[in-house]
Amino acid sequence: MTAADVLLAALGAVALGAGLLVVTTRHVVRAGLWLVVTLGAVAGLYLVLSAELLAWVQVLLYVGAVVVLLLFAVMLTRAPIGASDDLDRVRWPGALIGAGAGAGLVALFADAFHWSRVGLPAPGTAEAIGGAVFRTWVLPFELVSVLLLAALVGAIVVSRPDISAGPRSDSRPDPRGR
Amino acid sequence: MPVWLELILRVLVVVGAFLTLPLIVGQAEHKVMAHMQGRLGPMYAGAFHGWAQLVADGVKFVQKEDITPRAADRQVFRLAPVVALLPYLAVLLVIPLGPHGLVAQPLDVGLFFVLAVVGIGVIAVLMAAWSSANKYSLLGGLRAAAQLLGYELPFVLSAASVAMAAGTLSLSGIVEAWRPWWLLWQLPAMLIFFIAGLAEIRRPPFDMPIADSELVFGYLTEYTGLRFAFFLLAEYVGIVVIAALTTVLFLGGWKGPFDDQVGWLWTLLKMFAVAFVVIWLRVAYPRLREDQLQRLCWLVLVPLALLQLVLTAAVKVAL
Amino acid sequence: MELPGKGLVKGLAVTLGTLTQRTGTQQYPDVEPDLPPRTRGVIALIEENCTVCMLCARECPDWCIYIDSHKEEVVVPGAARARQRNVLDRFAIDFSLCMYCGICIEVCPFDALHWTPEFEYAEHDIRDLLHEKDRLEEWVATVPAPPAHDHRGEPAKEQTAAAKRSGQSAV
Amino acid sequence: MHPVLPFTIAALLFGIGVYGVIVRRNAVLLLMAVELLLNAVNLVLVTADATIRSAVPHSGQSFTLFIIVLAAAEIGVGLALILQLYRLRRSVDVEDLPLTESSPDRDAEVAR
Repeated sequence: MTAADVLLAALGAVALGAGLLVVTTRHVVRAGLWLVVTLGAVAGLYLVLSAELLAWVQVLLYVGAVVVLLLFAVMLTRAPIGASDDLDRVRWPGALIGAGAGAGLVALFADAFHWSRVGLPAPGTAEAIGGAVFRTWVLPFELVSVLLLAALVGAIVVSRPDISAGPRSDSRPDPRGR
Repeated sequence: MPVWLELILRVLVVVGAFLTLPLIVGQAEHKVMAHMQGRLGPMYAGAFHGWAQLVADGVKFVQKEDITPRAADRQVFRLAPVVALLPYLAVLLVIPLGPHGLVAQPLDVGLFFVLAVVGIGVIAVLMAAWSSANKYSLLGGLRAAAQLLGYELPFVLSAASVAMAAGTLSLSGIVEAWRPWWLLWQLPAMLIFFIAGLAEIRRPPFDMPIADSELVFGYLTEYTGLRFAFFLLAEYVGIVVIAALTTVLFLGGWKGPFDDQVGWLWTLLKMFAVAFVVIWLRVAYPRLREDQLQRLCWLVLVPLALLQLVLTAAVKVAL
Repeated sequence: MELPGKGLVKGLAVTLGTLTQRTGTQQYPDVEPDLPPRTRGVIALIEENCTVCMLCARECPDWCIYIDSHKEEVVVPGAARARQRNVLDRFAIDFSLCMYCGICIEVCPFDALHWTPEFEYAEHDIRDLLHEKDRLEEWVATVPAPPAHDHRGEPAKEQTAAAKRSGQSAV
Repeated sequence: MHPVLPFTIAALLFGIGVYGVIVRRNAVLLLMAVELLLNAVNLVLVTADATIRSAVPHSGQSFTLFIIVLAAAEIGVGLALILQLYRLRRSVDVEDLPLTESSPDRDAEVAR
């Protein structure tokens, strides 16, 4: 066990514990806050795996934007303080399938790597990642940007009733007379 | 000097700065604001022109009762002030004070780190807003979330412009690459960064989330005593951080005459000048309305930031 | 056409200008305030001048003056019958009710009531704001000489009268 | 470093995500579970990038970068849909979602 191993195990434990709480807690908003912990721990894992830039991208985009959006949505819909009972379906099929998927993958990885050791690469600089993204993977990069634009437009169209679908949503009277 | 001793020393210096700089800024705010409004401000605490006013305030906050509303989510409510404060402490770690590695923790992707960590603050706001079990808090929190998410964009874009100009993400590297004529070239980016930064730390005129004339005190309504003081401290550290970032990214950090010996002094001087402007704006301008606030962000700052990126790229290619 | 942002710059200029000017704040407890003439602080009573005519108590809009008195016979030697005289038993002004209108002072025919500029008589208990006549008499020492309406004009009537009485020429 | 450690963590995280996606009824919580799935995949990619020397360096990290961006896009559209759903039905319960085209009176029935 090296220092990196210990760090990985500790951060992994945090990520898994918090992740478990995300899917089991009965407090809606706390699920989002546990998600922050999970994502932060995963960012820490990236740091140990010498993907420094990715770790901060993870914090910037996931913690700073995605989770905030999720919390925002939770608060806009319904976010009672305290536990709610109607968050879950019957648990055992999900537990079965989830455990099966997890155990299967673990078995797969354990079989592939056993207890082998690998030296960590030198910390990846922003320059190296930039080179990879803009030389080797420039086409996917462009595609991703187009997709982002499409998502942006889509989100705006969906969330603005005044510009979304034509006459149907405008002319039809609201069933509750709002 | 052994490595660990040096590390401890650096962290201690940063913690010291973390505890004193906000106090200096806060006191400056008291006095500057008062004089700009034709008042004197605090005059008694500490005998000479009330220099110890914030210390006295701190003592007062410690003595106050720590109230948690009965309907509140206790754990989240109590955790929020800490979450609000810690990111700024982390940011102070990587801000270079002077040349030759006069920085607590040099980081290759320092700029990225700073932007990422500053973004965490909004979670603290949402935590405080939701867990207070108060409609004004929740409204303030929603406003804050909308504002912070929106202004993150011009904030990052304008920082990207200067990173592009310098060709590095390291904060020290940006200062090294900085030239006086960048003041003109990066002027729009500087203004955008500064304005978006103001909005990020929710300073007036962007204090819609805590607009006290309509939301009591927004997401801080239910906080008392030490926890409230933490939020206040976070606001002042926020001013320090935004001033320091503006200095480092756009005003040339430690660059100035004799910067080999007194580089750190230049950084501090420029920082306090920017902090003065932050206070000045608070006195001079009224609070923006919510729609004006969003309009300014999406219709003015974001397009301008994109144009600045194009300009930076064009000059970079031409050179 | 106006330059865009002119108003913003103007706002900054105003605040910066104020920053450079001296502030008008009075450091009150440390530095005595410079009160204007005819300041209305508290009301002083000269008991000898009071004839218990009750004009002040009746004119007071919020009934904050309390007067008790009794009649006394004064036997003047050589007179046909004894004269009657009002003797003041109690004269009190409740400053928690007083609204400092000054009507009592205006209506007093014998100049028994006077404004004084003393204002430091706040109390912890509202009941202590009821000043009895001995307290009201204490304020008499602080009554200033009335200034002339016009600072270059002739001195106030009261001053000339007082000077005449004491046999000096008016200031 | 033992590569099996991060791989195991990723696999377990994926399992947790699967459980969440299946069990959760609240649509926002469901999206959170999806984020867990994406993070598990990202972790696999980053670990692979650090442990397996490929011909093209840093491709795993590049992919992770793309996935993070995709996640942001997904969350943007997903939340817009959820908010629209909430506006229509006052509920974000995925159990209540009709899977077929509904007539207006059926809509009213659900809303009630």
